[in-house]
Amino acid sequence: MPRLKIAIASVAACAIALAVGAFLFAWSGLYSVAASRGHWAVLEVILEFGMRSSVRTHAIGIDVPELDDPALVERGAGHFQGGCAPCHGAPGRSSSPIVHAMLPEPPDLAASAPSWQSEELFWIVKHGLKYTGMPAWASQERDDEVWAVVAFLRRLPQMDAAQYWTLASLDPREQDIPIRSLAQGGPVGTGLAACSRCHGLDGAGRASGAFPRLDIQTADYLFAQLQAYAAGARQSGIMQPVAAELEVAEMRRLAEYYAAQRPAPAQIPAESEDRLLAIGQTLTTAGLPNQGIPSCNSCHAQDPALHNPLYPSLAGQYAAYTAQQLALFKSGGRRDTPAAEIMSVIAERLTAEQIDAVSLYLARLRPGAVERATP
Amino acid sequence: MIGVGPGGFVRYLLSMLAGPLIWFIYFSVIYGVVGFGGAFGFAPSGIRLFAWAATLAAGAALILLLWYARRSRASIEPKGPRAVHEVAGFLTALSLFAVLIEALALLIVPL
Amino acid sequence: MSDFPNALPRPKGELAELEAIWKLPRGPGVLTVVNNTYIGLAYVATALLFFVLAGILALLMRLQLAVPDNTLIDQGTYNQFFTMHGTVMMFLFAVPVVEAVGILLLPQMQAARDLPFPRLSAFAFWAYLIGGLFFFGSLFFGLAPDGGWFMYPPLTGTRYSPGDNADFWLVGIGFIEISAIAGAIEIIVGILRTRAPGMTLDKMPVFAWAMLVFAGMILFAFPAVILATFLLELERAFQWPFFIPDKGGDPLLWQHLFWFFGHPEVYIIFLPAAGMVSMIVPAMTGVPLVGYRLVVVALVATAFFSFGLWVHHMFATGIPELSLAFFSAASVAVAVPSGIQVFSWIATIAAGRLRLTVPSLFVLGFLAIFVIGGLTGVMVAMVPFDLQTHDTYFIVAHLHYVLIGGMVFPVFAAIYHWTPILSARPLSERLGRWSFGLLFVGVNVTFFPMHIVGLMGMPRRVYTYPEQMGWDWPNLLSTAGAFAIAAGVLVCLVDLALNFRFTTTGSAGNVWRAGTLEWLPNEVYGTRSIPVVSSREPLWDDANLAEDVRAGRYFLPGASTGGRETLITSPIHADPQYLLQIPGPSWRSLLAAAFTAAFFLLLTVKLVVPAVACGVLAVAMIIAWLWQTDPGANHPPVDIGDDLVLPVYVTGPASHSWWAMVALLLVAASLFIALFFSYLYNWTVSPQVWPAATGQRLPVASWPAASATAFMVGSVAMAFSGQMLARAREYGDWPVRLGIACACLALAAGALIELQGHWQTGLRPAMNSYGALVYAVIAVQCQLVAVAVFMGLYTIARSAAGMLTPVRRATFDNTLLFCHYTVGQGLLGLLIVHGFPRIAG
Amino acid sequence: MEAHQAVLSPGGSDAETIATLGWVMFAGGSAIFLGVIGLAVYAHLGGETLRRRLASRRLVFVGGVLFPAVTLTALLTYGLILTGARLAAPEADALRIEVTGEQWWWRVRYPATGDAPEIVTANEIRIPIGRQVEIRLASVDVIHSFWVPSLAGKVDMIPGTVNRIRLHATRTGTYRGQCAEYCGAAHALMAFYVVALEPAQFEDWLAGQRQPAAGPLTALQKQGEGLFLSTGCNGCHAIRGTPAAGTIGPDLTHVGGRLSIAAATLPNAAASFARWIRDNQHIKPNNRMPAFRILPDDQLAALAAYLESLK
Repeated sequence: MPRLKIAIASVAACAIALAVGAFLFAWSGLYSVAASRGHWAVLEVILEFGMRSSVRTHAIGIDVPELDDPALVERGAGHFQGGCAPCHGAPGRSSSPIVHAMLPEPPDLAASAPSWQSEELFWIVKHGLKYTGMPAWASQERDDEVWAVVAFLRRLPQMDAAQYWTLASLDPREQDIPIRSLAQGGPVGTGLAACSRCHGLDGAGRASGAFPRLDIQTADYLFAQLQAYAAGARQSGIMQPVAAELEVAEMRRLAEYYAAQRPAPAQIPAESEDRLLAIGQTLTTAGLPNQGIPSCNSCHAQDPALHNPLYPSLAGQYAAYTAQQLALFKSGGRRDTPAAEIMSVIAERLTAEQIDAVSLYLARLRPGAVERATP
Repeated sequence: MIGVGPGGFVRYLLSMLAGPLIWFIYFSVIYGVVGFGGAFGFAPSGIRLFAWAATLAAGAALILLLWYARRSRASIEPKGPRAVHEVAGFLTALSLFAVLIEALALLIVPL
Repeated sequence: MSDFPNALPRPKGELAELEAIWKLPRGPGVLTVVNNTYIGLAYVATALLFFVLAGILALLMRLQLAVPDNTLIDQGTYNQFFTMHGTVMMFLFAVPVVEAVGILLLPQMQAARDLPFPRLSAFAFWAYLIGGLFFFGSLFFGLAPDGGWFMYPPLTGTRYSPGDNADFWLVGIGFIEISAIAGAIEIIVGILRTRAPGMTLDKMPVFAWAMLVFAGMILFAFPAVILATFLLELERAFQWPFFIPDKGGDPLLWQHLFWFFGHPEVYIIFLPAAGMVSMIVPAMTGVPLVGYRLVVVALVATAFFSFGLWVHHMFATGIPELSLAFFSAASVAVAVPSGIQVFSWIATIAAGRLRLTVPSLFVLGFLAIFVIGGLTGVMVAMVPFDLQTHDTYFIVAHLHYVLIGGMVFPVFAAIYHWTPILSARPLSERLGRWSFGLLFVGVNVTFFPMHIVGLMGMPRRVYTYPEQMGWDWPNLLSTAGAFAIAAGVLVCLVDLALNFRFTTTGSAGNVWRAGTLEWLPNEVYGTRSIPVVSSREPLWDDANLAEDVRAGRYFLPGASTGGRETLITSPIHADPQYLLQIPGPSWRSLLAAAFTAAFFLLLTVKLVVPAVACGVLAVAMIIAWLWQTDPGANHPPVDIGDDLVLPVYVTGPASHSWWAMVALLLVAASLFIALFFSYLYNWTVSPQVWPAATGQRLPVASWPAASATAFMVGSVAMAFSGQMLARAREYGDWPVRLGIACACLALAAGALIELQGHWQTGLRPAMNSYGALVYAVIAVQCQLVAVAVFMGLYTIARSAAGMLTPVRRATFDNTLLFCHYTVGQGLLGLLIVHGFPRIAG
Repeated sequence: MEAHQAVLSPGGSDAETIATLGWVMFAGGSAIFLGVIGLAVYAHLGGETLRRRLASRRLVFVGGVLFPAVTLTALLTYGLILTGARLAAPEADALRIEVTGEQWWWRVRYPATGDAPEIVTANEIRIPIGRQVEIRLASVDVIHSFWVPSLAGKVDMIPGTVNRIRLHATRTGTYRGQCAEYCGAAHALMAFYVVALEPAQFEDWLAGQRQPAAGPLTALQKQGEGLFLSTGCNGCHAIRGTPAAGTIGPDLTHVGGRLSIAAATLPNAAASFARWIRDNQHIKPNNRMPAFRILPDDQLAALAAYLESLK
């Protein structure tokens, strides 16, 4: 027994000595935090090992959705150009020498992404990496956006510069957007550069539904959304950084710019089931009172006389986008603005099939057209 | 001190619980016929008749049991059975009361 | 008695051996203890813990209702609170605490060394403790059920309760009910087979009678609610529409099943408490109970009539008036037996001199409160009056008068009364009087105004009420009273902390000079020797009994077989039959309980993989536990005194395990009857989803014929196997094993043929209530078959291990019984599922 | 507001019968209680001879079996006669109404009679005195229970089943009713009013209800009407006489003329409407209407003024 006691006492003494020593070392300032010299090789191996293990363990249990959707890849690419490329570089364009001097240096993702599983990439993009400068996703509620980036990263290694620019900036001829858009946009301001990269200069978004049409909305609505994004009330890791950079006056100008665009006609999806369209029409014009679902038209009226500027126009909006937003309303990813409080209550009552049906139906409507319930 | 097998036990149990068991079967029958009779397509008058018949049968069976319990009370073995007969008799009497007030319900409340 | 079975002096070392065999395990092994005193006490303590926890919820609710328009507790939390208060009080306090008192006291009252299945008691306790704590813990994560303790669908279906909360109730309570049934089987076999020699049914203590009735009622009442939770969980998890009217289900089916359990439940709680009172009153007056047999009659009659009351809770649901009248009449019939007991106590008080001790005070308080509760009970049995008071605070008042008066006061009386047999010193009379005073005043101040506020129109289960209703002053009064109750409970807990000193050697002893056997000197092994009983109060009739028992003059003064053992007697006359070797402490039953609890809880939160892992471990532990049972005739017959030589092993109907198996089969049978009722009920409500109306094709007759043949082959194979086992010396073990294997295959084939027969017609369980019920009958049959096959394989394994012989065949006998029952139920199921739609259309 | 909700202050014949039964039982019950307690006290403190007489099986038999058997049979007979009386056929001129329970409000329908159209209203039932009223009770979601204690006992509203209750008001007045079966989150806030009127007054009221809503008079009300039709209110609510024809929530055609709003939760006033529209999820959490915090103050005032004007 005394021997056991002695053993315990010695271990405790050692532990105390170590703690005191560590404190003294830290306090003395002898350790250098300089990024200029890099880590010791051994330490670097240990850090790398620790980081990889941490990511692998935390990614357990994450279910990977279907990542082949072109809309996802496009949305990821749109964000990548603004949010990731400055540090990680992009095909055909290496990152700045300033970034090269970071410790650790942000990797070239075309080369390093294939060494990770999709769920691991998701975890890194969503949560960031401590001590490396890799930030967490700005909105923790938008897993769908994070998956978009992952979908893009899966494609990145096979991409050449031309393909990349097609994806990331809408049109290969518009690689010099800042200059050209400033010229075209006139008083709109530099913010348009960021907007148009995804939504286009005409606000028509993209046919895949990766980005919504802005040309069908009123200025009031667009302005309110920009403010909600900037304040974080409408959550998005893609839109919030863009919106937060804008002055209030600039938001107003951008909203008016897009509202003034002449709406393009609706793009009719090639094939869609009649059954779904019938459900969509019912929901749009009459609702399903038995399930507590009012008609879309009761708020999002297409009749200009009844149109309420607090609510968005839905006619002609891309089906994929509408469906995705309804899914967000339903799951709680979009409910913090006063308008979202209303919509989320209704979306909760919609089934997945009803969401698809109504999105599809609305996408086929001509923007601004009047659609009334058939008695 | 010889053991008594379960056959004996079951017989004891049944002789003690016969009254309440008859009541329970009777109760299930009248509840069943009144509750479900319509679904089987029985006419209300038929249901009432059936319920009255069940009441009479249950009442008669219980009175018979009471008579039997009274008769065998004086007799036989010194320990155990006598108590069982007495308990059985009281239980039968209570069951008879329960059947009678069910008949009251049948008498007063129309179907 | 001049001639004692055993002569003095006893051999040296006999007592030391007895103590060594029964002693408490050391160190962490203490958790494996199985002695009924330890398990019983832990069981009671756990039940009291849940009583306090549910009581705290009640206090919080009373605070919210103290003033109108209060915002202390929001509606969601309040709804969880009242659901948990009711559920915990009913399932985690009331039933367990009386079961616990039974486990604690019955062996002592019958002078048995222990209950016949001590590991089963331990299993039931641990399952209850672990399951109960997790269930209660759901409150802290906002996951607690909020559908009311009665869980009426459609509110508790997935459409209106999409979260996991309702599943916690269904799975958690289903699990705890299984633990209660295990305890009930233990108690039935314990009472019928382990009484002291000479303790005929007529000399049994009233408490034992009450517990026998209690356990019998559990066998018939609990299966109904287990079935109901099973069906609702199937509906929630797989959309089988038993209760959804759009698909031919009916929400009222749930209410019938729930209250078929729920009303007897009240008496399940009350009867043991009344039994305690019938023990305490004679002890405190010093004279035998007046009208003992009438009281027994009252207990039995109550048990029966209480099964004819369930619609009593459904008077407002629109059921035909004549049906209501039947139930109204039955409600009146059940009042008579309660009257018998009340007057029996009064007559006993008149016969002797009641000493006004704390237990007496609690009994008198019980009498006053319970009579009020009984009278309001008669009032609500009147259909028109019930239509006004149903689901109002009048009912809240009534049920608390009945349950607190009828159950909590007797339990407190019991705590004060029986503490001296477990504790080195009795509880304090002074603190006890304070506790009683606070409780008595508190209960009346809390609940009497509720009668009035109920008549003023206040419904139950409301988290707030507006100011102008005039409900404010009675509610404020009730809240004040609730805190007086809390203070009374607190004083009792302080008393327990100060004075309760658990001991198995040298307890305070017979401080009340009571006459029944639990007041014999009790050690860790129970009584030193097992007396011969010739009256209801042996201690009053034989002044030297305690000394003679302690000296070892009576039966079984030592450990004859060298292990734990108790005397098995015949069920009616209590003649000694054989010596049961009972198992001692083990980790196996404890781990089995822990893994079973984990299986159910993990399933609730939908962690399927770990749940299955725990389920497999639980089964493994149960096998390991069972493997040690059925020891065979490993010891020659022993002389327990008076030249009485008893075998140490019997099989067949004389064996205690046979009795337990029969009790288990009664549970299975009542579940099946409840299922048949459900089938018939939904047909009467919605014949439009039955084959005659939908054109759904029934399987052609060859399907059920094949299935029935397979089942019968199974029975024949088992019977053959039994014959072969008896002649194993001639033919060897192979025919036995072959017979069992064939039976397993045949049973499985029978169930699968039936399943396939319906599947190939295109019928699916989620289609409508008909489909759901057909597959529910099949599912219940498949469960039985699965257990039967499992038991068959286990029996083959025993045979292979050389543990199955023509003598050592208890395992086989149980399997045989179970298989025959499975076949019987299977045939009945076929008859219903294939016959009924053909007859009724 | 003075409204009766008490079993023992009846305003209808059914409730009167039950109140009488109640008083009989309270009197009898009190006497029995005092008798039993008296006997127990006597058994403990009484004189030796009488105590000895009490200490017998005969007491148990007489007190425990005979006495309850006799009294209970008498009481049961009384109760059964009342139960049986509920089965009488409905009177020929009975007024028929349909009430549907929904989480957590009451939809009330006066069916069309002859050429008079159907009326739909909510959370308030008006009935004439001296005439039998037969109400069909249904539910669209979970089980509710229809209970107006001053008029009659309760009857459950069960999905998939139609139950019936008869009211027969004998005194004019306002009676409060409340859901008596736990029906989920806001069960506590599901009340309503029954207003019993003189027959002539009732007919006047009925005629008024048959009219479509009066058009807006002031500019503020006019603005409110416009908002009602463009903000989405019309998706769930109907106002006869306007394009609003939603059937998900209560019909608001004459909402300004009711005693309360939100199932007897708030008094009827413009301020209540404004509070309800913006804050309903705090007033009655989990109710099916979304909170319209989106409306600026001026628009909210206009909407409230419009609704209050719908007398």
